[in-house]
Amino acid sequence: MNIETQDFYTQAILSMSALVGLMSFLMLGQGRLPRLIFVFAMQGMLLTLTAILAASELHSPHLYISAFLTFALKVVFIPVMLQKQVFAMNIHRDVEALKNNTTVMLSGASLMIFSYYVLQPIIHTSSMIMLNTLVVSLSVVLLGLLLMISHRQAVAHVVGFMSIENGLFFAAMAATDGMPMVVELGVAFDVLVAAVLFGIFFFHIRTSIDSLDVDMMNKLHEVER
Amino acid sequence: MILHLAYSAVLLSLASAVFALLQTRFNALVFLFLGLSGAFAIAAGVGELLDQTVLIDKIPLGLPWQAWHIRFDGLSAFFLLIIGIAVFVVSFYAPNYTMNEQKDPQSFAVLSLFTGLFIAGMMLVLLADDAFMFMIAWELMSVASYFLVAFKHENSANRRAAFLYLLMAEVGALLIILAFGVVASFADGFTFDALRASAIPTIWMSIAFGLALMGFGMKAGLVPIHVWLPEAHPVAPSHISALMSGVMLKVALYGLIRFCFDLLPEVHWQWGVVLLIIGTISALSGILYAMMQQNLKRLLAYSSVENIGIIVMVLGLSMIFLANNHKELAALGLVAALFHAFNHALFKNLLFLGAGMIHHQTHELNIDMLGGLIKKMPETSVLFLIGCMSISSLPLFNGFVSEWLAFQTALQVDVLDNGVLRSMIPVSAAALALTAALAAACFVKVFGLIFLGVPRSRHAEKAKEIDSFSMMIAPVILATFCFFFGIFPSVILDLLSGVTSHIIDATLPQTSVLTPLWLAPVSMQQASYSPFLILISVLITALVLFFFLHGKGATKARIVPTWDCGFGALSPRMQYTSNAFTMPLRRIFATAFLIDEKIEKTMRENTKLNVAEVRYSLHIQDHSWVHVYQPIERGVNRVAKQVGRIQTGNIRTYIGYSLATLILLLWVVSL
Amino acid sequence: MIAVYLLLFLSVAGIAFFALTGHHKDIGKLNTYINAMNLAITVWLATTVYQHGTILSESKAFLIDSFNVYLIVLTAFVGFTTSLFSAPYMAHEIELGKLTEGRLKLYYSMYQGFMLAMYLVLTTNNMGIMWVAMEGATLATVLLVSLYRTPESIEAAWKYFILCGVGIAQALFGTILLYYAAEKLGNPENALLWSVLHEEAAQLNPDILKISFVFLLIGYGTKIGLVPLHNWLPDAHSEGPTPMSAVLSGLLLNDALYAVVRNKMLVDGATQSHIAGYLMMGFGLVSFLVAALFLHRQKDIKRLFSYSSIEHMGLMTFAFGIGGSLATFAALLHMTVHSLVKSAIFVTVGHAAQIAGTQKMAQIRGLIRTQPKVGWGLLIGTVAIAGFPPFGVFTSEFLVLLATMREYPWLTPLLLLGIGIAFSGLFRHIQPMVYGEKPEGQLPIKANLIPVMVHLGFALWLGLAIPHFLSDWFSQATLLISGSAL
Amino acid sequence: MNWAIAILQTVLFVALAPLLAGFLKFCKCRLQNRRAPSFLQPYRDLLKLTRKQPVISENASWLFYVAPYIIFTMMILAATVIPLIAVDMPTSESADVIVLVGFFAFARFFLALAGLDIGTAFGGMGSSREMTISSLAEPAMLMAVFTITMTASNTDLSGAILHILHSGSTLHPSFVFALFALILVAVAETGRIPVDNPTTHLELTMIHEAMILEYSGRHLALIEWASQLKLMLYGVLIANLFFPWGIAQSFTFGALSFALVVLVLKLVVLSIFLALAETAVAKMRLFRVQEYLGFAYLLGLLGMLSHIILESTR
Repeated sequence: MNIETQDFYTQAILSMSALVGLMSFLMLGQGRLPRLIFVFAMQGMLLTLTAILAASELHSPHLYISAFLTFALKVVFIPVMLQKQVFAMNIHRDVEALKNNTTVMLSGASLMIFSYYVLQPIIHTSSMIMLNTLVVSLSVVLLGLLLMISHRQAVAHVVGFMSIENGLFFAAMAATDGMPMVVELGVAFDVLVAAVLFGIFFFHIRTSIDSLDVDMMNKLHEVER
Repeated sequence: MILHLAYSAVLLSLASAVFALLQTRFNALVFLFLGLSGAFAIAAGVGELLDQTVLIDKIPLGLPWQAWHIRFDGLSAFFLLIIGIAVFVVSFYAPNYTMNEQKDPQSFAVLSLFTGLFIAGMMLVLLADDAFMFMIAWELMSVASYFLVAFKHENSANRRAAFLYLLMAEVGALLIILAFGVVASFADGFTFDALRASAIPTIWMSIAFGLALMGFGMKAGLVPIHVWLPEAHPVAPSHISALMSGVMLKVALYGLIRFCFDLLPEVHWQWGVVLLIIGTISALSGILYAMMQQNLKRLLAYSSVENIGIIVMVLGLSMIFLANNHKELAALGLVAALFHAFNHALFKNLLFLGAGMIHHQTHELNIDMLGGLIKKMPETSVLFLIGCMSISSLPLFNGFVSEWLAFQTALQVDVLDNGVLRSMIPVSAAALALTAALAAACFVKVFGLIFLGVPRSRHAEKAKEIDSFSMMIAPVILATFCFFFGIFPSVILDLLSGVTSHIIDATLPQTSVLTPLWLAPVSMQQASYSPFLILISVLITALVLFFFLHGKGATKARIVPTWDCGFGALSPRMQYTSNAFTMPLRRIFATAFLIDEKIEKTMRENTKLNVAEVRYSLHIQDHSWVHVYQPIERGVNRVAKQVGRIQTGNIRTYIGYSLATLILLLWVVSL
Repeated sequence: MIAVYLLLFLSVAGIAFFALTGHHKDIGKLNTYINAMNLAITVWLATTVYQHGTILSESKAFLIDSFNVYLIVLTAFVGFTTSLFSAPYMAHEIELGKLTEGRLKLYYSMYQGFMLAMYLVLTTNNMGIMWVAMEGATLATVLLVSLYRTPESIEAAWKYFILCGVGIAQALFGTILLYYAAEKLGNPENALLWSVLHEEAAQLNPDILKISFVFLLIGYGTKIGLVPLHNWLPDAHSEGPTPMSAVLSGLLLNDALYAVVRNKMLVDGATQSHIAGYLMMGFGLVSFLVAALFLHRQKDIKRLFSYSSIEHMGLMTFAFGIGGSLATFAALLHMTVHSLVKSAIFVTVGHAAQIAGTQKMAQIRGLIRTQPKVGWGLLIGTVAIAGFPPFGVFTSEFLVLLATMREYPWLTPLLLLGIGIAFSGLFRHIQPMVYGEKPEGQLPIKANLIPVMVHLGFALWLGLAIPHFLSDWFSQATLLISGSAL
Repeated sequence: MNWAIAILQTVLFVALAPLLAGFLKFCKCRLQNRRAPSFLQPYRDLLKLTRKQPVISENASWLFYVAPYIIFTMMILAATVIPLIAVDMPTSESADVIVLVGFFAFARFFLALAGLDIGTAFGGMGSSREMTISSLAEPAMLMAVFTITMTASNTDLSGAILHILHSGSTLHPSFVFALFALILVAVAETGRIPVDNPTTHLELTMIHEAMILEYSGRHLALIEWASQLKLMLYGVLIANLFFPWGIAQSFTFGALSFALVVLVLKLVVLSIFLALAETAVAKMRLFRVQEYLGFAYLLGLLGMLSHIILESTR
């Protein structure tokens, strides 16, 4: 079966997932922090929309709540906070020179293929075409990791971390239209605290090594230098 | 009843440990407990050896589903007897020897605490009847003795020795565990009964034997894994060195015997050959290295390596005979080995205690700094002389009897079918002869340079005889034993014949004679030895001689200064030193050592002809140290350095690891 | 059941109280009291479980069975003894001027926060909540790691935060997959309840569970400190305040392992294969060996012992991976003795570092001469952790070896190699620190060594004879986990 | 009766020892075209020494005094073990060949200690060299002797001799090796040329003499006598072990006297051989002795192997 045979809702979800994946790729290639954060906010927005869509379709009220949480956290709170930090620390202008960007992109693409290969058995467990979005969510997670590997800015790491959360959230929604409420709340709470802590840490790191370049933080190691 | 004696021996040693920990003022009680523990151990050992019933018991300790199994049979009893004697005499010796430690209550507490634990551990090893308890007791022994070795830890050399010792103990213990594990994996459970009943294939059996040999051999100090021994034994206080060298090594042998002869369902002659070869090598190189030492206690430690080698050699013989179904001869070999173990315990303790006395009086253990003590410390010198004579296996002393038995065992080789064995065993017998002769040379050096001649240092000059009776009584007891069992070996041999029946259910040949007067291990026709008759004839001859030469008309000797060939005063430095004495043998057996010998001449500047001064330096190193130990150490460090590279300190790398691992595992499960 | 609520409530109260009320001098005592009460509660809980068996709360939110109950007690116990130690320790730090009052407040409230997270991880029946609590533990401790605000400590905290965050995120993905697999069996609300999952494990789709287990293993494995995901662990242990290192080593790692094992039980039930076991064995063995080698290259005393923690966690993971009653029993025992001994060691290490005024092993010398209790404590503790009898570590290692010998004989040499290397790595560093003459002007400090003695005493007891009730627990837990009795 | 014979034999041994030494000296002198002292010269020397007043260094300890007695006693004990003119002595039961080696070791032990006692350089040198050589000689000797005893499966000397007697005139190839090995060892152990030279006092070469340098008077007499006895012991050992024919197996006067005559003849032949050798060969350097004794050991080994390979029944 293919997408033509599906109803609008499914098509919408699928395209949403495609967009979410795209956002991850955009972040991967993004050297300027403000833009990076913006793209991240976009991804959060897409997630919110998806949540609302699903909620209206499946008439499951608690998805509204999680949609709201997502919006509050991932679209408003975190991006705004990060932007503030970036401007406060006055690093919004410097561009991170991403070495061998193309390789990163290619490996990102291959990660997507890989996640498809891995999730094959799961997808075959049901006829639900919606399940293919699971692949996207996993690749969003992996791309988030890749983002952290390829970027040296602490802020970029936070964005990567949060985009991994996005991926998870999307997975939860795509595969199981939302985890139990209590878990959702717990996760949201953790994310919130994490965000706050990140804010504190930027300050500490800044004061200790007056830079946010994580490569500068390599005092603790086991290699003979 | 007997078992309770053994228990109380263990408990008493523990009691002395605990009592020491309390740090009361009555230190004497600590030693009293030790002495009692030794006495009970002797009682238990003799009692069990006399009525040959295997005693079994369980102690509700250890694992929930398996209590500690206890088994007390002839073999354990015999070794318990050895421990008992040693502990008993040490309890007399220690109070005065540890006077200085007793001034500082804490260090004394440490010393006595671990001494007690050490002894308890050794005794428990003998009582253990399941692998788990055995290992616990074994490690208790090792760790406690480690703390004793590290007792004088201000000296960095001692720390190094202690570390090396503990490392070897650990590695050995792991190998032993593995050996047990191999057998246990073919049996249900790891009690010794289960192990005995295990249906283990031959190849695995051989592996288990190899592991056990390495594990126990590491403790017993077989070459080439002996290096820790001469480092560790000397640095402990002398009575502890006596216990370690005289007794702990025996416990290791006990483990070897128990494992190979008792636990393993059958033995193979190839194993015997391995034991024979390793034993021979250990015996020879042990005594050769001993000969080259200047530190008395190091020398004694190396000579322990030699004696252990001899014992293992004879065990190998016994194993060969056993594998060829000559059980009586196997029993003969076992008896010889056990008896030598017993004797070694006696005279090695005696010598270590003597060394302790010398150190106590002169604060000197370097042979080249002593000399002339026979006049300063007459009693000590007699006792030490007896020790030297026994260890260099001279007739009329116990050392000789066991070596004689060893030779007798070796000479039974004609009964074997395998030509290789029949030609190899006599060669090893000759090697044994060489060892004995070298031992004699070595201890001539020891006694001659320490007690005879002229004092070589102020310490030796000022030395006085030990004034404490209790400190003197310990070596006296041992010396008496050395002589007594040299004259009446049958006392012990009778007891031993029962032991063998438990282990390999065979006793000495029917035709053998073991009377106080006669000793004929195989038959009166084959070989016989009557130390008592010899003693009688010695006395008679001596009397006759004395009568003739010191009868009336014998002139009194004239005492004069030593004739110096008219060159002027002789000085002590003209005497032969340790290195000088051993020089010929060092040159003959040069390949056995790593010799670094330097002679630096400084000429007078004006002419190149006449020498201003000559410097001689000699440094002898152990082969296995350079070729076995150091490479391993280097290897570990190198690998560690390589592995260290994975932790770069860069967080992005770490995330990379995480991603890589994830991908890898996902790929693995998707296969 | 009330016990559980009480437990959690007390911790929450502790957090709030310490966070809100201003600083007062016996704040340390207060912390100790709370932990003491918690300990009492957990003992009560334990006895009830011991008498009536598994407890499942009405809401099915909490599950106390033989597996986690003794871990709960252990957690409370270590938490309590460590708080005993931390009171004078932190006071001393304040005197040294390393800390401010405010940070001390933070420290104590976060201490409680951490304990809360631990209790939650152990008691909850919901895999999702378990994840939340695990993440919460990270969040609670991350600020403690950077408590001293030195560049190193901040770096360590950052690495800890990011790596554990990333790892735990993967664990969440695994949980989601698990949920998905379970949800297909109907009633989505209960689909994450372990009790339910465990009953219906057989119907769960094996392929999904396999994949989810990979994510869970990597996620929680990061917290266990399995090589190569371990990199945060030595940094965090060495830079945070010592009591924190003690509880991290003694509790956090255990609970992460607990989570993995819980999931393994599900996967085994579903797949009816040993795949999860193999993964754990592989991870465990690698961590064991690599960590043992790392020991040789350490210069910082707390790093040294954190690597030794990695090594032991590796051994436990390996043992759980083997499965089978003997190995599982050994692993449970090892969990207990390791956290007892290791936390004791960290206590002495803390004192040693305070005596010498540094954590650099090269400058810590002559402890026995300076302060015998500390010196001997460190030495004996090391002897115990190195696996010498009659301490309990030996017992468990012995059993692991036997089990390995039975199941996978060719792996035993590797294990022995690891043990030997680890031992030498530890002792080559410890000996010079405890032995030798004391350096000039090195003075003894005010130290509370009762925790050390108690812990080592228990370890000794467990080595000589495992008390009956404990062995019952262990055997029940073994039955639960491995499905076969001893 | 037996005991009487045994004691008589021992006394005979002790009595004849100086005579053998004297005869040996006689032969050597004749071979070297010198006028020989009478056979009895050694007796006179011993007598003179016993009469003289001993002069002893002030450094000497009690060990120095007792050593000569011990040494001499041990040699006498050795004499009781080795069958001289008759086998089946009760005394020879009490000790076998290994014990015999033990007696020699015992004597040597105290001789070496006595050498070290005064604390002069020569004494130490002598003891060091003596112990070195003996420790190399002992295994060689045991190898040689074991060859015989294994053939006889009996380490009692008289038993071994009897076995050889009863086995008639079978030619044992192994014995040839053993014989030569034993001769070489005997030469080394009794301190004859080429290993040691009993007549020299040149410090670079002397071994045995260096140890007894400080002795005088009756002590010296005992030691000298002991070494003569040792020579005799080895001679008799070789003679009776390899050529036992003629030795008395029954304690009749005829048998015994015949045995005595035969023995004297054997010894005469042996000592002539020895004298010849000593005249023909020059003393070797100390560090060539190991090769010499190594060769002896090799011979012993070959004897053993040829016994096992060629002569055993299997």
